[in-house]
Amino acid sequence: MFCGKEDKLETMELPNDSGDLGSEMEVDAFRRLFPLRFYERHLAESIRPDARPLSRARDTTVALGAVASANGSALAKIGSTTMLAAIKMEVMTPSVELPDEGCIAIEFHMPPICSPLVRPGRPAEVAPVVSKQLSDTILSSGMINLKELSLVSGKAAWMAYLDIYCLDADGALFDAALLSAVAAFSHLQIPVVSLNDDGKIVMLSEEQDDGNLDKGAVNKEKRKIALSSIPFSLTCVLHKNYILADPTAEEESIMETVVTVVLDSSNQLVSLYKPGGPVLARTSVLQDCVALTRQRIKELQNILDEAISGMEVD
Amino acid sequence: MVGLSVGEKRFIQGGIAQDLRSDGRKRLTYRPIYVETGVIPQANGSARVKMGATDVIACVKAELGRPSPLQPDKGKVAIFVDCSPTAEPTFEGRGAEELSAELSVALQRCLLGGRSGAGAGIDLSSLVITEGKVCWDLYIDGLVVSSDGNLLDALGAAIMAALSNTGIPRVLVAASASPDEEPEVDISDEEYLQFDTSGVPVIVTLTKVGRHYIVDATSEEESQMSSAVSISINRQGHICGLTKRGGAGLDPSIIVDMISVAKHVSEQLMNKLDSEISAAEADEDEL
Amino acid sequence: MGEMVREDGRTANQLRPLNCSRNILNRAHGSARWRQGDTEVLAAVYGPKAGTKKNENPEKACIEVIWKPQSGQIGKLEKEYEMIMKKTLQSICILTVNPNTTTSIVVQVVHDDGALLPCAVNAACAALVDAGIPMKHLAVAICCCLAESGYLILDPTKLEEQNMKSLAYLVFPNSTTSVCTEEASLVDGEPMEHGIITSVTHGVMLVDNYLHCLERGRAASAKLSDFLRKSLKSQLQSDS
Amino acid sequence: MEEKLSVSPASLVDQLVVPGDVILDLSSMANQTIKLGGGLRQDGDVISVIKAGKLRFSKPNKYWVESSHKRYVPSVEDHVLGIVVDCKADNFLVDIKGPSLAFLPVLAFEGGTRRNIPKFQVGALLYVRVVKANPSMNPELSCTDASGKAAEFGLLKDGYMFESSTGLSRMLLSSPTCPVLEDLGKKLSFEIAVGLNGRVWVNADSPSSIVIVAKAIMNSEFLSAAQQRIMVKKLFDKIQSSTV
Amino acid sequence: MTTKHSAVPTTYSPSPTSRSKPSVSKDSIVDWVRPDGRGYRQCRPAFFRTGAVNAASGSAYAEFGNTKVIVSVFGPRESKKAMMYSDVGRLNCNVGFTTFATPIRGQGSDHKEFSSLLHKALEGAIILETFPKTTVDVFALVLESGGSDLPVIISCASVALADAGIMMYDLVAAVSMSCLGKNLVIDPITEEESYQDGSLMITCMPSRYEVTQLTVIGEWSTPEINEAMELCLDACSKLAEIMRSSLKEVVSGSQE
Repeated sequence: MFCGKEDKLETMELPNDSGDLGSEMEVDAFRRLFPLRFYERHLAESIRPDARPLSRARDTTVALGAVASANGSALAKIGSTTMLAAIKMEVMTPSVELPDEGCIAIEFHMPPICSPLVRPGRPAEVAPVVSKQLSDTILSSGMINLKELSLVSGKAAWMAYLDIYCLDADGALFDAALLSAVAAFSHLQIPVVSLNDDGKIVMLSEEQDDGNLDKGAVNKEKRKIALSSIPFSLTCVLHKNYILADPTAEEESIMETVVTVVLDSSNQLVSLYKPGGPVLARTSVLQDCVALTRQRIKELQNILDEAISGMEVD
Repeated sequence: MVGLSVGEKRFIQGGIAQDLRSDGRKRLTYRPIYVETGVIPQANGSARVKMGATDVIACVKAELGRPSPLQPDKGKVAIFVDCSPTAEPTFEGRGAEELSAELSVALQRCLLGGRSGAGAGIDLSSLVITEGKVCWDLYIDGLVVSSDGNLLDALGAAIMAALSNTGIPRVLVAASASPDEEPEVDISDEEYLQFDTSGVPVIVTLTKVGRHYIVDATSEEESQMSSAVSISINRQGHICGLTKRGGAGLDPSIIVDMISVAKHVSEQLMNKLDSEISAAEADEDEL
Repeated sequence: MGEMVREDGRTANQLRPLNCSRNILNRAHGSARWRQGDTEVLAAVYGPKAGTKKNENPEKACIEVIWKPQSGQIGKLEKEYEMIMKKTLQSICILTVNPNTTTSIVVQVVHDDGALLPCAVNAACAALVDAGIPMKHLAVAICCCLAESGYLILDPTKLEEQNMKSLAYLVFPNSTTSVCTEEASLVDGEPMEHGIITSVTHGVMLVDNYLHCLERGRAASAKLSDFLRKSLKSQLQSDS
Repeated sequence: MEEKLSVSPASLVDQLVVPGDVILDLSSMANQTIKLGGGLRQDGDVISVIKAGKLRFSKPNKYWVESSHKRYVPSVEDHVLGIVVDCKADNFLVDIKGPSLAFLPVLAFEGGTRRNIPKFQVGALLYVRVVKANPSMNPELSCTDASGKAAEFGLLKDGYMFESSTGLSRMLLSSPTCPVLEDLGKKLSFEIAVGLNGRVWVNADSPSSIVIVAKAIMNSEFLSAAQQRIMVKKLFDKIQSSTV
Repeated sequence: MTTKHSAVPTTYSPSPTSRSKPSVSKDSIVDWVRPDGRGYRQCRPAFFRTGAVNAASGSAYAEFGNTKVIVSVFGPRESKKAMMYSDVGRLNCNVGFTTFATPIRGQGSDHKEFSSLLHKALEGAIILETFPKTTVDVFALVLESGGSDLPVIISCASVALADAGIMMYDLVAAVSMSCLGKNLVIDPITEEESYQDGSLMITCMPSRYEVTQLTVIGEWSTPEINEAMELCLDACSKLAEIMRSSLKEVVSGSQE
């Protein structure tokens, strides 16, 4: 499931593998020594070193159900940026103030495998920041009605642990993480449980006879959670008057001004995030970013829909 | 770390090849073993074992605990090893952490058996007092006081001696009214049960230097090893655990050969330890 | 949109009373206290010190922000604030003057009564001026809050922040004095100070609402820049 | 608020400027040479401010921003007070309150050769001249003047050193002599060395004189000329009354 | 709109209502039935793919049934500053688990010793002399733990090392075996591992026919050990074929 044949082909087409080594070496040296000038030459031609037009996002794929040990999971890839999101459902006692609501705990991890900059024991600086942005976005978008996660009012409710692992970091981490998170929720199946005599919630295995069900089955059957107004995002990099959609890690490090726009399905703004950067964003630039995001969320919605329908066919 | 000159290295390797080691031993001869029991009066059992300049102490403490829900009919044993800076200046601070962890894991493997508890050198089911409710938790602590090679075997021997020195208080369980209640226990101050050590294996480490293997290697000899295999063997001649150290690969047939050699050596070591332990116990009783 | 009466009697566009004092800490190389109503932040600048941290570009100066909350330990929120502050301050400082050095900015929250992040940005900016760190321009930060009805207020208190539907923290460059003619200093038809350095939003809003926030934020940022310039002037005059 | 007055450079001189302010538009100037001092930079066609302070102008064509800081940015030909923090084979490492330690080559003394390398303890206070100051390199110092003479540079023995701001140092070095030094000099005899990096060293015959001078200088930082005179007078009155 | 950050309440994962623990002991006559229907001597289908992580110098993804592992290799790169000079290269290994790898959330942190075991298994195969003064980092992440985790990590790591172009004497293939009563089952899954009486893991260099690591837990008679070793070595050489072909696939693919 982690093997898309197509992206293997992509890596094979890298210019390094082609025959004329001499001239390729020179280009490579130029790219390393003068990265900004290398990019500016491309940008003047309205093209990027990976042959994309400025406003095009990289190939994006979503695979649902990547991990069997979770209640819902998804693998999202944007270019080579790869995110694995999985949801585990546990039971908690709801708070006194909100007895009819469940809870969602979101954590974003950058394990040492994902980037040469992360070392074991020293967590990446951006991980808690992306974590916070993700939980702000998902919770404030109203995608999930927390009341749906209630089991027994005041007694038991679901705690959904959403953990997102970055498996390969190559720019636009937030976009890929959000996409994988949303996909994991759309794959989530809430297990069938019942309340036992000790007041604890227990799992009902499928083959068990129905006699037990009257002991207060809380969930009659495995069910999906309803998602309303799904948020999707697009990150752009600004350089001079250029707007580059869906930057790679190299682009993010060379041109430091990053704008992330999150819109929901009804085109409402969930977040507009521009943390500093050398380029001052004018209103018209932000409007352009929003317009690019509008196009992008249509693509993302289609990709997600296809993944879901593919799952149902299986 | 032992820093040796090329000449010294060749001397050691050459000696081993000719079955005459630098301290006059043959390849499969142990250094003199000295056992002392009851060295720590506060503990339920303790022992000190010296093999040449290697000096280790093992100590057993028993506390009442609750069996794990997965194995209600078994007690729990925890083994930890600490390397004192007295043995080696580099053990100061966090220096010995890695070695301590490695020795702890190796001992756990050799003595505690599989996850189901089967094949454990220490009989875990004898530690249960009331199934699923009360059991003994044994805490076995090893301390390396002085280090001159073959630490694992010495620790294994010390643990065996400490266990045979261990008396576990007799526990009386009051018959409780309902099965749900916590049973009341009464720990006897006078009556002790001798811990059964018949199943405890000995650990034999065969260190491969050049094309030969030796037992009870000193630090100098260990610095020349290509790999070492530690095998724990019980009185039935069954293997209770095996770990390999050193990165170099070994031919499987050599491993098979090593196992059979280790088995042979283990019988002698077992007898030697038995007599040393009983002598030590006798000494202790006299005092 | 009807006029909404704010608890403290302010109009929607009215900021709370501002107060800024500099050079208040003896040991720090630069320091400032910034107050907006009851929200108060203390910023101290240390450096530039030699060397940069690992993973930072040694050909540039490194800016480090350490956020100290009023009480308790720092969590994800504080980490996020640190990152936003760091990137914001990086973009206003000239990093090529002192390459391979680190400048640390310690932000101590004294009291949080809403618009904390903007207040911290303002304090840090004043402290950087005090320390004499070379800067391209100054920055002024403002918080805009949106009610369900689309009604917009500036510089909210904590209570207002909690009751509103969404909010935007915006950082703009200060308005500068220039010898150039007005047209010449325009960047693509807009004055430089209309560009956005930093934007952080919380809660769902219409895109138009956001644009509205930008407009109001800009108007307020001009007031803030005037205040900043005046406060720098008054303190400089007492200096010499 | 919004209006942006087109102001002439002259009107900005001696006024407060803040980073981002544009003081000169090169495109509107006909081939004129200008000299830029601290706190200014060329940004394309304009000269803009990078530090807050007062814009100063000296004829015919020199502009700089005057400000006071606790840290020092090394600049060539500045005279500074440095503290030796380490002695290496070729250099003394000297702290001059800059972003990085400065190098004082062991041969940068009058008639310096390999044979007569001076010996300084760590912690020794030196009066030195900055000879090299490039970003991304440690600044270089010298204990000689431009002609290779020791002049007044070198080790400062005895006395008392205190830290101040760069603004105070500049005031003390300004000419005509600032009132505080002038008035102190009339009553007491003392030696003083002022480093542009915000360090001041004072020495006199009696410790009490040193304390008086140091105290008076530290107090003077935020005072006007008249205030300084009053402050010095009060200080002496107080001492007189207490000794009588 | 401001999210309330109350302390995270304590949670538990709902346990199945009934737990039927099969009791297998040495004396039981009943044979173990493998939950996934395999034969005792049958390994799970193994799948390797190199280049799973672009940001790394070399990487591999391995999938054995439900056991899913990614290994990234970084370097050879500068050793940590505190390290002393060394005329041979250093190998640094780290194994992590995702929080959802195990049936109960966050249990993967129990396997702290995996990092050093991975190191031991690999060090004998890598030609450390080829990268003096520098360090090669081998980082593994277990995405899903489905049993025989360590052998899968080791095999996957050696494919990742080959992908990174690190010089090795041979690939390292690893296979483990569980002893359940009197039955020996190869390549056990989590459920089998939790009931096992003993286990044996071999890591070997199949072309050189050398064992780099061998660990045995539990009580074994000599014939049992010999049989288990034989079976594991046999499985290792078959596994190495699959590993080799996954590497060949990439090379031949790029030549097209």
